[in-house]
Amino acid sequence: MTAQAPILIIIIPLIASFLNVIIGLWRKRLCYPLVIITLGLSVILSISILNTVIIQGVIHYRLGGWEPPWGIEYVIDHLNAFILIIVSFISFTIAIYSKRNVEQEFPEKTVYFYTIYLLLVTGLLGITITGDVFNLYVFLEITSLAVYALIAIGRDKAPLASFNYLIMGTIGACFYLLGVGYLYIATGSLNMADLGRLLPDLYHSKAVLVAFAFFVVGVAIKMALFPLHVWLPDAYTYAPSTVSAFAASTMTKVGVYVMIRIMFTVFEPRFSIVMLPSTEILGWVASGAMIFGGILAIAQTDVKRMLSYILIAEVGYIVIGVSVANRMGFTGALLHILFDAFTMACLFMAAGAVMHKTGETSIHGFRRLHRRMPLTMAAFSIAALSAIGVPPFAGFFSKWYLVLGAIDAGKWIFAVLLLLSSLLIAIAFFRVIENIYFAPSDHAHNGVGQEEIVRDETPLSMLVPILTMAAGILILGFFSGKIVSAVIQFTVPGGF
Amino acid sequence: MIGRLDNVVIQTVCRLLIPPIQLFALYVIAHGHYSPGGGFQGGCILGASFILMVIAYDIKEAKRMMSEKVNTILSSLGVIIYSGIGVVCLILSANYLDYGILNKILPVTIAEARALGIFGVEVGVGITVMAVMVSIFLNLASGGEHGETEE
Amino acid sequence: MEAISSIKPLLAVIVSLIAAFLILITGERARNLREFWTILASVVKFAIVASMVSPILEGNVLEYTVISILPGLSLQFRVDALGILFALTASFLWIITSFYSIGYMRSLNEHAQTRYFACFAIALSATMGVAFSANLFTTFIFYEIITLSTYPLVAHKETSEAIKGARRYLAYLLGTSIAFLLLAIFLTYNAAGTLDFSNQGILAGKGSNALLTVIFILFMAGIAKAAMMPLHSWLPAAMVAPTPVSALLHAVAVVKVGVFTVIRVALYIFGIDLLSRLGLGTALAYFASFTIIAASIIALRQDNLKLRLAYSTISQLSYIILGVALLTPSSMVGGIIHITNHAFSKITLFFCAGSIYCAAHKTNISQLSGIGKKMPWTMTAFFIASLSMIGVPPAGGFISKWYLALGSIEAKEIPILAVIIVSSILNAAYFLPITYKAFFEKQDDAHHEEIKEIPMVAIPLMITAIISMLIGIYPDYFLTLTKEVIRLR
Amino acid sequence: MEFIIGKFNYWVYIILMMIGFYAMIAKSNLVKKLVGMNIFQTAIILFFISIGSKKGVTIPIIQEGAGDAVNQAVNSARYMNPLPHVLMLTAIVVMVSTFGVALALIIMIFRKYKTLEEDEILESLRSGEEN
Amino acid sequence: MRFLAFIAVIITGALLIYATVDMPNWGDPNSPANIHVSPRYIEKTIEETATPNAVTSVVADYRGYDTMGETTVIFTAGIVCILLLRRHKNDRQT
Repeated sequence: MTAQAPILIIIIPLIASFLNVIIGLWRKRLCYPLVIITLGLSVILSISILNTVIIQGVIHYRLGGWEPPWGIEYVIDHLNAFILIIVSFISFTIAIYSKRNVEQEFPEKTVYFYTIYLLLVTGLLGITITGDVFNLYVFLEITSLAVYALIAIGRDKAPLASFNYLIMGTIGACFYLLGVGYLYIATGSLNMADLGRLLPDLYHSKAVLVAFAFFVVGVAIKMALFPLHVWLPDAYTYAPSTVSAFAASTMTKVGVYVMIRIMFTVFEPRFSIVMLPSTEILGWVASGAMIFGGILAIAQTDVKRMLSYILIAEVGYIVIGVSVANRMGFTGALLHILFDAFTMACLFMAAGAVMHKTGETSIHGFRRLHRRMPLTMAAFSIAALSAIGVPPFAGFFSKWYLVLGAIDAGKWIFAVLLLLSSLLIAIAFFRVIENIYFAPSDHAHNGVGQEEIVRDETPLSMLVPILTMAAGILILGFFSGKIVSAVIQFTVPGGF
Repeated sequence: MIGRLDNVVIQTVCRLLIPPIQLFALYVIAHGHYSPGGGFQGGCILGASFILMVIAYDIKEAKRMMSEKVNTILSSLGVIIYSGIGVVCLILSANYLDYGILNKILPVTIAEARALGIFGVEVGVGITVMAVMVSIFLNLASGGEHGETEE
Repeated sequence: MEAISSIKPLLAVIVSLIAAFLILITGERARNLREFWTILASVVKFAIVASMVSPILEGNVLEYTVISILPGLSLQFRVDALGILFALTASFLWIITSFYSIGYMRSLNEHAQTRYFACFAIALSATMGVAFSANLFTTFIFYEIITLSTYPLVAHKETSEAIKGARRYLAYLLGTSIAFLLLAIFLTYNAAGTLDFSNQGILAGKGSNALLTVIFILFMAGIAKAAMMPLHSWLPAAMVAPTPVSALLHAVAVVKVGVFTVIRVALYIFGIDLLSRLGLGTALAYFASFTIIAASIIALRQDNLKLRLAYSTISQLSYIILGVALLTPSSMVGGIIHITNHAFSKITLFFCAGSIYCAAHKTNISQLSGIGKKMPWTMTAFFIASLSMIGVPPAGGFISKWYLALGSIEAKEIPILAVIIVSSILNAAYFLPITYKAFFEKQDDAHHEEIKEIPMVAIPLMITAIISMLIGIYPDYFLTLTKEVIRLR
Repeated sequence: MEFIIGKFNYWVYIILMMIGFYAMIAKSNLVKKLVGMNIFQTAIILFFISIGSKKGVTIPIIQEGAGDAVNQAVNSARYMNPLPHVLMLTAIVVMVSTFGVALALIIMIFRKYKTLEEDEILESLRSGEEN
Repeated sequence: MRFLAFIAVIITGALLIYATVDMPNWGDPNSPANIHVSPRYIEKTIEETATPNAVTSVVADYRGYDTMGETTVIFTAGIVCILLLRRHKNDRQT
């Protein structure tokens, strides 16, 4: 069982999505349980995989029994296993959440929605787990197609936003494919480990250089790194709540993962850091993202849109952590991938819950919601504080690592910018929180006034995932030390 | 969008053409081992034959022969065949998609088992490609109007 | 001095968190049960804290490591004399304040009382956390928790000016702590490689003078809770909060946490020798004395009673900083014991303001003519407390001012001595007229509405007033604790 | 000169790709964007295929011992490199699928705004916001 | 916008042309792409998979997993088109 776990975690959701269509034609009601069971299984599998990796070290799995580089190979080290757990757990939680949202927004499309959702999860897992650059491209395309569709069935402007995303995303994927081609023409191999062996002799070849450039740009588009983020705000604003929650919390993170893979596994840190100033450039771009995202977040009046800009800033944080290229910073980046996944999922899910109840997500629409849905709003506030980076919530601890990393690298300016953008995000969020808790109610204010607002909490199937995320944010931060010593310290690439 | 055009010539020609086209498609799928061809190519040709019929007659006609439901089932059936073969290999305690192991249940050598596995896979691919080509074409051509609203 | 491992500090922090949780789930339905949780938690907390005094007096410290968050950086508690002094004051006053605020909130039948009591409990546990924290990291975490948990209390009234006040409160406290304090902590960590408090200070010789000076300035700017000018204006803004909040949090807990952190940074991060070598102590002393005088002068011009008290708080806080900044033993004794003195007398004054508001709904000093006859107990307590503020023997304030004066002479800073005297005169100038007005002026307007003191509100303030007097008469208990702090140096 | 001639396959694909790329990001008509996308991807496919070619060889279908003499040495220099073809088979399929999805999106957009000119759509959106 | 696009195109093109300098000529039988991995496919295809058509054997066996992925892509596309375009009675009336 554990020997086959690496493939099972992919094909179980995959086959489930195929069966889902047929079952859906027969009994529509069975789709939801099927999805839940499948994703629950993948969570268990991912945990067992991480366990195996911690105990036995790196897992190699040969698909079709062909030895690399001729066949495709799965290589799972601590990094993949870490990301796998994040993706599978978040997808599981959001699948539970999705029920009421789907019933409300597009009841007649349930079957196909869940099929595509499973395919999306499969794609992300496949990207994360594979050890072959072209195989990664294939799963990247599965993911992209699925998410284009899921975004397009959203609210008013969604199809246009999705189309723009499709254009940008295709450019990104094609750039990635070009990068694969250039590496192939230079080395004749497609296997990441094999490439890692062959490339060092060719570091001065111009083809390899350009390949690297195309890889980074393509992936940067996929993970919405400023200034290539233009597709993101519209897409995540108009997408259905479930989709924006899932995409925001996992897709950008997986993009970062791919970038790390390319920069430090396919290429060596020696190449990405020393021979090219790539990390330097990335650092400045990312700090631009932090500031820009923070400022634009303040300018927004719609909460989901504001969250999208904050997501852009958060991607900036992670990339900063990678770009300072030392142990502290990298650790901070990975911790932030985990914590930010939780935070963003919680925020978007809470916003979706408000959408579900009130039908709008404008900041004004959040007025005095703490009486209507206290628990949801509490979760929202916790996640917001974590995103700002206030102790004792999770975000603080990862930012602590990030700033220390920037300082260790002697990049004081990055440290200062990190704190500055935290302030910007704080302003953005407290505009909302103030509305939630203290906005003067419209009617006479005499302590009795608000009692008229009946308590009308989010339905349980939505509330439980939100609270799970909030609890995770509350607790995980204190265990960051353990997480680092158990997993993350092994993911730091050599030469840091 | 595509209205009914009663043109006897076209319809007769299509009636004559479609069977050989489909036969050729099957040949392309089956003979992929020894000549250029395989699942995708054959599937595309097979799908094209149906599309030709839609053009010659109209969508109602096509749906009588190949309803939306059948289409969907076929498209997932093909992929299930593909991944199913992989799962069979898993059950026979080999790695995923390691067709060589099929010689445990088939009276052939490992190499031939692989050839058979390839064939089965190609068939699956062909089915999916054909079904999806048709369904995409129908959906695009009719703007989704024709799809029977499922209960 | 040896370190005893004990879980008591953690319990002292946790107990009111549990109380907050219970309060939240009890809610409006069973108000008495909810209030009972508050009282219970406060008593238990005080008991725990009191039980930790005796080992401290024997010269030990209690230590407890909760969890190691980063390598070499852990959530850790260490109880020493300074911390226990502060914790003792705060936790004892919480008991009294709980009774007081129950009476206050009910007599005004305020809204959202559940949120109020829950946030109160959280703020108190965070105060304990700061008092007991063993390193700057822990301090920072609880420092921020206090800011967040008091934000709802400041915005409690939910009127537009309450929201404005809360916004300013948050902007000052959160903004400065993230922008300056956190940066300073990072710089310290980078320079010293650790954040643990040590009696000798950890930064000595760990960086160029310029760097250390920058760090010190960042710290002083970052700890806005100490309300040193020019970062003081959040405190008057926070006066929109209900009076018990102003009383316990903005006269004792929050602001004292700021001062406490300043002391920690000055004595345990930098250390006396380093400060005197860099001449930062004197600079801080003069800065503080400027705040003392300026705040007092502003206080003279306030007609709103609570605002006047707020500005007096600002100036009194700077006494404590002044005492520590002079870096001489007796001045430090004066400063540290002033934490307790000021706590008791200032909370009394705020209680009086609240009691007047409850009974007569009056907020301005100009309206107070002749109220002394209607509320004798309240105004007597007010008088006693203001005596202690001014520093008239035998009231407690005298002790601290005496030691401060001694310290300033030891430090050969005669201007500081002058500052102390002048400010005492100013204190008299803005406190005594109130009492005079209350007792000896006829109430001008004709209509005499029925004003009677609410016992639930009046009794606590009598108690605090008496205690603030007692400290002056029998100062030994606190003096020994304070001397313990000094002895360890 | 040999540089130009010997690498003309790259020149062709670069020119094609630039045309497509420009159309993708500069054209305001959505369908033109798609056409550009197709040219773009086709250029990449051309590039890959041209990698695999060798001068004067045949397609990778082995003639030696089909059937009878299996273990007869095969000289790989006589056949084309099959791998790029395989990759492009995949890429073509991906391209077709993307194209189908894009067309579906375009139909949705057309249903909504009754036009496919980006600026007109934005115009209608703006006017929609005003009233 | 158009100007920006033009700049982007020029930069990309320049990068690509810059890269071609180090690339093998067209049809060079000794380019790494032709000698590292692929020969094994040609030489071993018959004895390992009994399939003379190397492309087929690579597509469906050596790299069969890619092919499954791409079949999934097609399947996805089909489902997506249904999901996006299918109209139903309720929203036909609107």
